[in-house]
Parts: sequence; C-alpha cells; structure tokens
Amino acid sequence: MEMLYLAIALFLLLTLVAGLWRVLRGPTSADRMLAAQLFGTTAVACVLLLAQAFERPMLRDVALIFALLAAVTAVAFVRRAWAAGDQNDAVK
Amino acid sequence: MLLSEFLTSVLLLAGAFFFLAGTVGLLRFPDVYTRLHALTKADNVGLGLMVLGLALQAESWAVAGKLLLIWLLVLLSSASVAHLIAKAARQKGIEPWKQ
Amino acid sequence: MNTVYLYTMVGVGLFTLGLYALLIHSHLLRKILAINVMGSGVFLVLVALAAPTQGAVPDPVPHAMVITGIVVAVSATALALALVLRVRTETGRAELPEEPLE
Amino acid sequence: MEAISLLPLMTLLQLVFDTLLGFALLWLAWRALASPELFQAIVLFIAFGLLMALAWVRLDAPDVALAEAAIGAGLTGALLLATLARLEVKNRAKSELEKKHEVRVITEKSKHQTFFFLLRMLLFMVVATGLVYAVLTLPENTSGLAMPVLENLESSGVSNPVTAVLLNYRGYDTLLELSVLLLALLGVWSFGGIPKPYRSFPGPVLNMLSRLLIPLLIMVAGYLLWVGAHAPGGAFQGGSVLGAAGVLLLLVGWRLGTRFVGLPLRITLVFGVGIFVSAGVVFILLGRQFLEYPPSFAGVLILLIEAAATLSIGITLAALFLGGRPEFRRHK
Repeated sequence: MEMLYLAIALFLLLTLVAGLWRVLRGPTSADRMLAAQLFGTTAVACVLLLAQAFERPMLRDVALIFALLAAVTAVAFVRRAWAAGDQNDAVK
Repeated sequence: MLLSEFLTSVLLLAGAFFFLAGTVGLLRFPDVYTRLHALTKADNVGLGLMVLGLALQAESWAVAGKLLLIWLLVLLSSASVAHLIAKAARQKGIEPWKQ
Repeated sequence: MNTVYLYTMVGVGLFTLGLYALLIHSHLLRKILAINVMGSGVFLVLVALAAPTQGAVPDPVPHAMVITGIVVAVSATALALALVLRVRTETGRAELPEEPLE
Repeated sequence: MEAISLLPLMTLLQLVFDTLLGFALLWLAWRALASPELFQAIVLFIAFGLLMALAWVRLDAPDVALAEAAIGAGLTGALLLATLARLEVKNRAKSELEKKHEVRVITEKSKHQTFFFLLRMLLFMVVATGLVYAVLTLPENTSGLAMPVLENLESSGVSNPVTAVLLNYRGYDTLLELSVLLLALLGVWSFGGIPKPYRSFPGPVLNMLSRLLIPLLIMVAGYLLWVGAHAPGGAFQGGSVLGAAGVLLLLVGWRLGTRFVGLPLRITLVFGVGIFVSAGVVFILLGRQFLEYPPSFAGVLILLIEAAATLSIGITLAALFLGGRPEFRRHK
C-alpha cells in the first residue's frame, strides 16, 4: 500500500508542476491566483498521502493548516491586489 | 489483498484522476470562468475521494473525522474563493468566453 | 544518505540563486523575495543535515532554530515591505536608481 | 517476502519524488526571481512556500512543516499581495513603464556589460563551489545534539524534543527571537500611522467565510499550543495560525476599537516577552540561574510561557500586516 500512496503523491506533484504553466501564461491575475488555489489543494492531498505512506499521523495537522489557510491568500488577492485597481478607478 | 485496501486503491486512483482532470482543465480551458469550473472539480471531488480512501485505512474514528474536517474546510474555502474570484473578474470586466 | 545530499544541494542552489538575484535586480520587492529565497536555502541545508541517519531520531536543535527563523523571517519581511512603501512615498519609485556599471 | 522485494522500488520512488521536488523548488525560485511581472513573481513565490512545506515533510521535520504551512500559506502571500496593491495604487500610470523597465533589467545586457556579467558568473560559481565543498566535507554520521537533548528530556517538562529545545534548553534564543518580532513591529510603527483603509464591504460570501474560519483558526492555534508539549506544534506554530486569523479579520475590514488600540494592545504585544522574563527573574530570586526551571514545574511553566508567547506572536504578526501604528490614521 505504501507504494501506491507514494506513487499517487508523486503523480500529484507532477500535476502541480504542470499547473505552473498556467501561472506563467496567465493571461489575467485571476488565472494565476486560481492555479495557486489548485496547488494548495494538491499540497493538502499530497501531505495526507505522505502521512499515510510513512506512518506519520502528526503530518495530518500540516494538511489541516493548509486547508484552513487556503483562503487567506486568495482573500488578500481579491480584497487588496485586485481591489486596488477598482479603488483607483473609482477615485478618478 | 483486503477488501478495504482494494476500495482505498480504487478511491485514491479515482481521486488522482479528478486532480489530473482539474489540471488539464486549468491548462486547456479558454477563460477564467471555465477554468474555475475545472478547478473546483479537483478540489471537491478529487480531494473528497482521496479523503474517503484514506479514511478507510484510518486507525481510529478521530482520525477519520480529522480527514473529513480537512475536506470540508477545503470545500468551504474553494467554493467561497471561486465565487469571490469570479465576482471580482466580472467587476473587472473580463468577458466570459463565447464560442 | 541520498535524500540528505539532495536537499542540501538544493539548499545551496537556492542560496546562490537568491544571492545572484539580490545583486542584479533593482526593484526592492524583488530583492525582498531574493532574501527570502536565500533564507529558505539556509533553512533547507540546516534541516537536511539534521535528518536522521538510519532510523535514528532527527536532531531537534536545528529544527527549533529553523522554526524561529521562519517566524523571524516573516516579521523582517513585513518590516522590509513597510520600508519599500516608505521609499515609494518619499522618492516616487520602488527601485534603486540605475547606475552605469563602469 | 513480498515486502523485501518491494523495498528497492520504494527507495527509487522516494528518490524520484525528492529529485522532482528539488528541481521544482529551484525552478520556482529562479522563475520567481526572474519573471517580468511582479504579480506573477509573487504567485510563484507562494507556490514555492507550498513546496518548501512538502520538503520539510520529506525531511521528517513536522514541526518545521507546520510553521512553514502557517506562514507560507497564509501570511507571506497576504503581506506581499497587500504591499503590491499599495505600490500599484500609488501611481498606476507609471506601472506600464515600470513593467517595461523590469523586463529591460532582466533581458538587456549591453555589450560593455558582458565583461561584468562574466565576472559576476565567475564570482557566483566560486561561492556555490565553496558552499558545496563546505557541505561535502562536513563530518559524516554525527548525531549532533540529538542524544544530549533526548537524554535530558525527562527534566525538561515536555516530551516533544523541539519544544524542549525552544522553551527550556535554548530559552535565551527564543526570548530574543520574541524580542526581534517586537523590534520589527517597532520599526514598522516608526513610519507613522496606518495607510488609508480600503472602503469596500466584504459581501455575504466573504462574511460567512470569515465567520466560519476565524473561530476555527483560533481553536486550531490553541490546539497546536496544547499539543506542542508532546507532539509537533507549539507557540510559534500556534502564533502563526493566530496571526493568519488576524490577517483574515483585517482583510475583511474589521478594525480594533479605538478603546483597545492604546495600552491594551501594547500590553498584549509585550505579554509573551514579559511572562518569559518574569519567570526567569523569579527563579533567580529563588537561587537558580536565569531561565532555569525546576523539573517539577517545568511542564506547567512552559505551557504558561507558551500561551503568552502564542498570543503575543499572533497579535504582533497581525499588527505587522496592518503596516503602521493603529492609533494614528495617515489620511492623505
């Protein structure tokens, strides 16, 4: 079973690396942020699989923190990085 | 091979497939809204299947509960974030893709 | 032992990359990213060298140092970012003046 | 029998995983530092933080992975994005020009600079070779301080060796690191009041999200603090999660009431250092060394100090995100 967990974790890492292409391409900031969001979920799955493969139950807390904080960066993006432009347009 | 191990393997592979589909969608779909659609499948279904598969191997109910909690949290944030990004994109005037 | 060497080399690589970027880029935000990458490289070397050899336990002292290091690095980053904003308010630009190399 | 035959394959799989992760880390760092657009660079840097957490997992350092997850997934990205927003809002007209400038810095290498370019490359080769040499010639198979730490674990009051190092054996370091956090905040405060607030309402979805997440974040911070005595976790990880909760609150638009901004906020900020120092001083008066705890209460004392430190670290990180002294408003 350990083999399967590790193999799937490796596969997820590969999909993550493939997803980086979207960060490079864009075209809009939203596309880049979306890719980052997918990386967060992939990392959660990856950590859970590694926790099972190496019998390190405490690693599930790492996944828990990723899951809890996944939204913070995206909220910062929507409320600040993108809001800044709107704010500026409104001031004009 | 035990039945539970077999079920876990099937669920994990199915989950991995949804992650692959999500990534392919992220790379291939034409605009931000359709990419959002692809992405939330990976978040919700892909991680859900994986969590279910891992929960079958969990050593106690508490661990299974923690796995479920992680999935619910990802579900909550990915749904909200998808909504927020889509709304912000509309406000920015990014047009949805039409064939 | 392979894992240890692999991650140590990645750490050295990150440090060197960060140092290079720190020197060639003039935008201050980029310099902050570069310093953070350098820091991650150092942390990676420290933790990799603390990794256990054959079933022993990892050395907890470097782990403790790296944990506090990560938290201190983020607070230093926050201070540096506040400084960049201040430089921007005072001079109107967030990068260092470009000067000819000769 | 089957397990033995699968062992080399498992090792190979691990090696492939580690190699891919290592190359991904280097590639991400390189792209984040060289990409033409700052926003893209920041997103790549956030992804870099995620992969660093995976590297800590592989290196069997769950305590570090927890800290990296809390800081990398929550705080660093939010800080960088918020700063980028303020930089861009200040003069947007210039930003196109700036982007061109950025690209120029990276791509243009005029002819007379080639010499300097080669010189720089040579210099970096020397630095990298020196570092690699230094690492490779380190003595092998030393267990470092792992044995002394484990042998004395019983008298430290906790069973997680990392927490024992942080709060007991190397208490001085931790105390000084808490002070560094405060100094960074003092530095930020010395620039004056907080920048102009963004006046936009969060909307129902963000409201609901923050109402659900923030209590959970505070609970998890408490859980990490508690569990840190015997398993990965502790004050720095709990504090980072608490700081992320504060950042989320600030992003949604919540501000501390003016009644609490003055003395109450400052007392909370110095609470961690204060309790730490007073515990040290009390034991000096009782005839021991500074920060030397009697093994019988060390456990309780460490939990008390950690609780205070968690609170102070969390509030300090959130205050750092605010980017100025909260009692003044610098409206322009």
